[in-house]
Amino acid sequence: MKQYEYLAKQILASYGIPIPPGRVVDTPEDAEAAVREIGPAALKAQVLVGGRGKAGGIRFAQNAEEAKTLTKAMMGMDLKGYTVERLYAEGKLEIEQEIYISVTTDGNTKAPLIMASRAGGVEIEEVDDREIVRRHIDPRVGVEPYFGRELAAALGLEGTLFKEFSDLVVKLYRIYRDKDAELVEINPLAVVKGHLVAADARLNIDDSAMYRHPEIQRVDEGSVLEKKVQEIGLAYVELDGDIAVMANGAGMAMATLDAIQFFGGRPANFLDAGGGASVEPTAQALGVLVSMDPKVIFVNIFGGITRCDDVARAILQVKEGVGIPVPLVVRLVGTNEAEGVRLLAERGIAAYSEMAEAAEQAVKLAGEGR
Amino acid sequence: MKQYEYLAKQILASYGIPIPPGRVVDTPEDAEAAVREIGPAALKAQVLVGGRGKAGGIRFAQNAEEAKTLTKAMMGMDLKGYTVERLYAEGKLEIEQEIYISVTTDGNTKAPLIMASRAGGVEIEEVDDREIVRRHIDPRVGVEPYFGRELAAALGLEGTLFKEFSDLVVKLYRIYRDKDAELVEINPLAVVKGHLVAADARLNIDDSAMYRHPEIQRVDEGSVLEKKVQEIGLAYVELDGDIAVMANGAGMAMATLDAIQFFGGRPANFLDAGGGASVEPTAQALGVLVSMDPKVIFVNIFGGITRCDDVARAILQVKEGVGIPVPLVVRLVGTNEAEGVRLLAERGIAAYSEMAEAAEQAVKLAGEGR
Amino acid sequence: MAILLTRESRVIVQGMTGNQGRFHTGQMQAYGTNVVGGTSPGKGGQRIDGIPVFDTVSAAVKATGADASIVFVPAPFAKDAAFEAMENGIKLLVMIPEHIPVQDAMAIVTRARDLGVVVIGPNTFGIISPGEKTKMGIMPNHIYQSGPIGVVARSGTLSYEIAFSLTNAGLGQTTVVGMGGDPVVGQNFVSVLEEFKHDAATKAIVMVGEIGGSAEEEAAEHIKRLGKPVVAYLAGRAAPPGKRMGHAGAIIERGRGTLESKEKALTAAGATVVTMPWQVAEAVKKLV
Amino acid sequence: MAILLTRESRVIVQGMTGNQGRFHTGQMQAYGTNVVGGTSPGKGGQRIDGIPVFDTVSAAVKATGADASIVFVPAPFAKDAAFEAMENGIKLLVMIPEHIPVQDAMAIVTRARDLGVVVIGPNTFGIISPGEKTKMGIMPNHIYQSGPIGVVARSGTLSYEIAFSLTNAGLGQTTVVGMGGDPVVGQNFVSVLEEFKHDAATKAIVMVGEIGGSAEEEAAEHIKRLGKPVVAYLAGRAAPPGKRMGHAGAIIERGRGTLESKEKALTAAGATVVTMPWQVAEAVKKLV
Repeated sequence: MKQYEYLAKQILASYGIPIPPGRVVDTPEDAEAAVREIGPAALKAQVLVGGRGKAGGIRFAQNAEEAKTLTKAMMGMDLKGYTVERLYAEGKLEIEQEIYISVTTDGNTKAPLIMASRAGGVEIEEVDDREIVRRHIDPRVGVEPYFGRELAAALGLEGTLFKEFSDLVVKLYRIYRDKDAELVEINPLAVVKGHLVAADARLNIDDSAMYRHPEIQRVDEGSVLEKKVQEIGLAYVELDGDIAVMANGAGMAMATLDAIQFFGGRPANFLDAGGGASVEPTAQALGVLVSMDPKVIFVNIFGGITRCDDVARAILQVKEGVGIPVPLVVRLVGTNEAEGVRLLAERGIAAYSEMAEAAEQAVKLAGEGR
Repeated sequence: MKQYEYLAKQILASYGIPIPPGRVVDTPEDAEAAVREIGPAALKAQVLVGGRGKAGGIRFAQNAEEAKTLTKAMMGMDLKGYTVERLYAEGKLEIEQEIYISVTTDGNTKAPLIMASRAGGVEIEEVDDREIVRRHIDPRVGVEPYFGRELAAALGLEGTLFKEFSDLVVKLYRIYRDKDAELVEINPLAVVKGHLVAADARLNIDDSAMYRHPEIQRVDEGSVLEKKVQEIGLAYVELDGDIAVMANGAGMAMATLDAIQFFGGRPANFLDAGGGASVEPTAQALGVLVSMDPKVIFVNIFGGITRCDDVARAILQVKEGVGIPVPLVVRLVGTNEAEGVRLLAERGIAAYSEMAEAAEQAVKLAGEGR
Repeated sequence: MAILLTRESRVIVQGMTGNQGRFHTGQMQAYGTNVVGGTSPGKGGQRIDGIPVFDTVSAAVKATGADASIVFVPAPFAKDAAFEAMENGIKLLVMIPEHIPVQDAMAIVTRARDLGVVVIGPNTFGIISPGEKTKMGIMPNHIYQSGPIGVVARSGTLSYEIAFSLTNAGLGQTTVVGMGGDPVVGQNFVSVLEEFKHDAATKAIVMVGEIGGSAEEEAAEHIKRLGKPVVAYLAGRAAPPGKRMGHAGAIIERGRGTLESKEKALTAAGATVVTMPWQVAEAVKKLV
Repeated sequence: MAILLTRESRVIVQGMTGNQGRFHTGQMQAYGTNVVGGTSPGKGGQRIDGIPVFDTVSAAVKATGADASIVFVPAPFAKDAAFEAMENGIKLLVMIPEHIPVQDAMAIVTRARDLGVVVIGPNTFGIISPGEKTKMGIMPNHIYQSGPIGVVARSGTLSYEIAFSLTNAGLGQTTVVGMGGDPVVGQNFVSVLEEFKHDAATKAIVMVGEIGGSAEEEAAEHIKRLGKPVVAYLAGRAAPPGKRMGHAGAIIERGRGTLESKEKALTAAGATVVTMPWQVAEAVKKLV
């Protein structure tokens, strides 16, 4: 779960990491008052996408009047598909230098990975590999202060910055650990009047660990539809095609998208119905697909824990409830396959057993393909 | 640093361990009000010694009137050398069973040690070894809930108690870790109406770790003199003899006591002047010895980091300041020995070089010995 | 022959009295797994389908000599269960639950490395050795068949799809391993390939990968020295960059993790890379 | 010959620019210790008495090939310093500071065990090998002399007393080890006796113990199979039970840890037990 910048910064500050003075604002009047208080400020759109600055999501107000005008313009604007609903007014910094630092989990080594660079301020993906210092953390040892000093030395920092950076590394890792973070990133970690300040911050919390962090604010992410499906507890991502897709298991769902593309079609979404979803959530998910108004709906199930008869029942429930006004292609094999196929056949739905054939048929019905 | 029972219980409670209702009282009127509120209560002297109950430090008040009377009697009483300054009025418990549990550090295995027994309620030293379950904790792993369940199973607990005890083990270890405890002990861990309650608790915090626990209350321990010397930063323990002793290093100080006893004398105290104490604290410590009004003062120094000339200077400072009105025996060898011996000789103090001779002389001057 | 899990493995089920645990204990027994016991705190002394239930793994191991365990407890209790198993001498640990916090998974996997425990998962369908008629997992029993192919996959249903297509093509399996879909899991392609390398019965290997991470690239390095033919199929061709696809954590980062880089590395290493799941069996047939 | 610390040891000093660090670096050099560098964060690049100072142990080890380190930093920073040394390949670590929290000491010692690092201390005077003319510690240089006696002690000044009495009696030392006075330290009598056992130059061993704990009792078990004569002196005869004597943590508990039980065990194991420190040298003389 991503956190808005201002929430991430509150957490950083609670660990003693310096942040610039700032306030959340959501009306032009708010912004006016805030800038009157903190002086010239950056107005930063609180949306969960990277590269806000380039997309026009960060503007500078020299005075309260300007803050009012700019806020009027920014509130409600579309930023890479996200609507701006609030801004963070933050005291303008005279930045002397920009550093990058982050802690994340490296699945390959199964250890936390800390990355730092003196080429901060841009997305780390755009930084030359040779300018990035990468260090794995032994989870049995964690980060003692010396680790921070080694990192500071590797970056070539000296004096006050050496000391402040070393301390910050310890705190950053503590946040990563304490808060079950997937990513905690400060970029840029700005040098202002010779001292470090977290000018921008990202904090993503491990969704699976949210249950043990009542202190962390739940942040809504994604489109209305995405939120709706996520509420059912299923993984869903919107894409830009016209064939709505449901499959069970993330790998299977990905392979289903691949198969549609393979035959020349364009998937409208990714929907993992889970390894063992029962009738009700499956029907709800299917209802979502119907509401997307696609050209075709393609259900691709290999029953393991998921039982084919349950899937069939979910399909029939939707068909006979809200109705399925577009062509439906069902591929159904595995556990309780016979029963599932029979249930569908009774209501006039023929199920495929081969994934390739089913995918090809879905693409054909969408009027696409080769 | 030992914590008073009521402080220990506050910490236990903050970790979710159930404690009986209770209040600190230091006047008869307080006690009266407390018992009016919580009903029949135990009035427990808040002193830092074990075996309070047998020594009369725990009394039961059936009603408010009785509480007043008892408190009047208990306040100011002497309990194994400690003056009772406050009581803890605690709701009386209908105890069905008494369990013992503690976490401490085992220096031999260099690991935390958890001990538990169903023969609780008495000092663990008095419990038969076969009735004690001992388990070491791997500090790399800590205490996961399963460890608590294994312990509960080893004690033969079942049902609700099995579950409550398992949970409590996890919390107790967390206190031990978080609070840098040397000892955290619940004895008895009472079963009341089928549930566990920490009826009495001991918590000793590692003195060396107090600097990182501003949240833990500093508790004064020991006699006035002991506190005074401890404030200088030296280790001091009062004994019941008449030869005041100062030595450098804990081992050396112990050996000095042994030597005095060997020749038939009785040491008045243990004072470790430290491995490298400078003039000022050494002089202060010596001043304390003078104020004890002993028969003889014996200073036994083997200079390592401690410099013999510093010790000599400290002796002369005290001699020429407050004065040393009792016979003084000095043994001085090691670093800067010549200079130290010379400084003393100039002012008429002859220093010994052999510990045995010096100890024998000290005993002789005290009019003791064989 | 098989890898990691054999007929000798003495299996306990942690969380056996729950719905999932109970159901899959039955399924495992039906398949032939030597399930010697189960655990469920506070329910020790019961029997389920003739299998004794214990309060603790310690008691279960003492009574049954178990050396393998499959965990069905809810995610918040999974770390506890894993440590209980490992600290009590379990050497093969299958972690079924999904939604285990990554920090917990990291702690489990780190400790496992120190103790020499093989962890399968978390968020896995498990491991099955059809030739030995034994499994620890939740995969459907009927889709596998004994034979010379080793299969290692990241995710569940996709591997069922492929295993079943192999079976239908007359290509049975030595062992099918599900590494698990979470960001941090006990195995990687390299560690499983190394096991298959030393299994005489395994003649060819099928790798089922995904976009994201760099496990496939690392596997490629290993394949060069493997000495056995490999067919690789990778899912996620149609996934747009930067989007997370379910719990697979399939996010493409920095060139590493793209399908192109993975396929290029695997092809260069001598593996046969196919584009769609239904092409796997045919490709394997050409190799054995 | 000597144990643990030899002329080959390449020593760095952590916290070299502080008062204590600077003073004892000079003392160690004067004695003959091969001090190859020091650390002091933020002061890298300086030289002290010709010895290069580095910001980190990592840099110091890279530049000097150091394999041993002596730590002089204040107690709150000692754990950090110890881990810095161990994680950077130091294999002999002498921890001088006192007042290190026990939990920190436990973390250090536990990690050391995993990494095969020998930790002396904390709260120790260090280790000195007179025959090799090298020391890591704060003991006075002039009281030792090369010879056939191994000495292992818990506390500092008392060991000086005894080492000096040995020297005065013409009994030189192979190595004198101070285990440290804290409740949790890296060594115990058993581990040091084992080292002396395998040192051909050591003909007899002096053990300087104290009341409290059960280290002496455990040592007694080991002495039975040691094959070398042992003289033991234990301090604390006059200490009343239940009182803590300084940081030695000398508290008598449950029969274990009393002087009587220790002396009984040691005598039964064949050690010569003496009552006063000035009796040690004479007892040793009878044995060699």
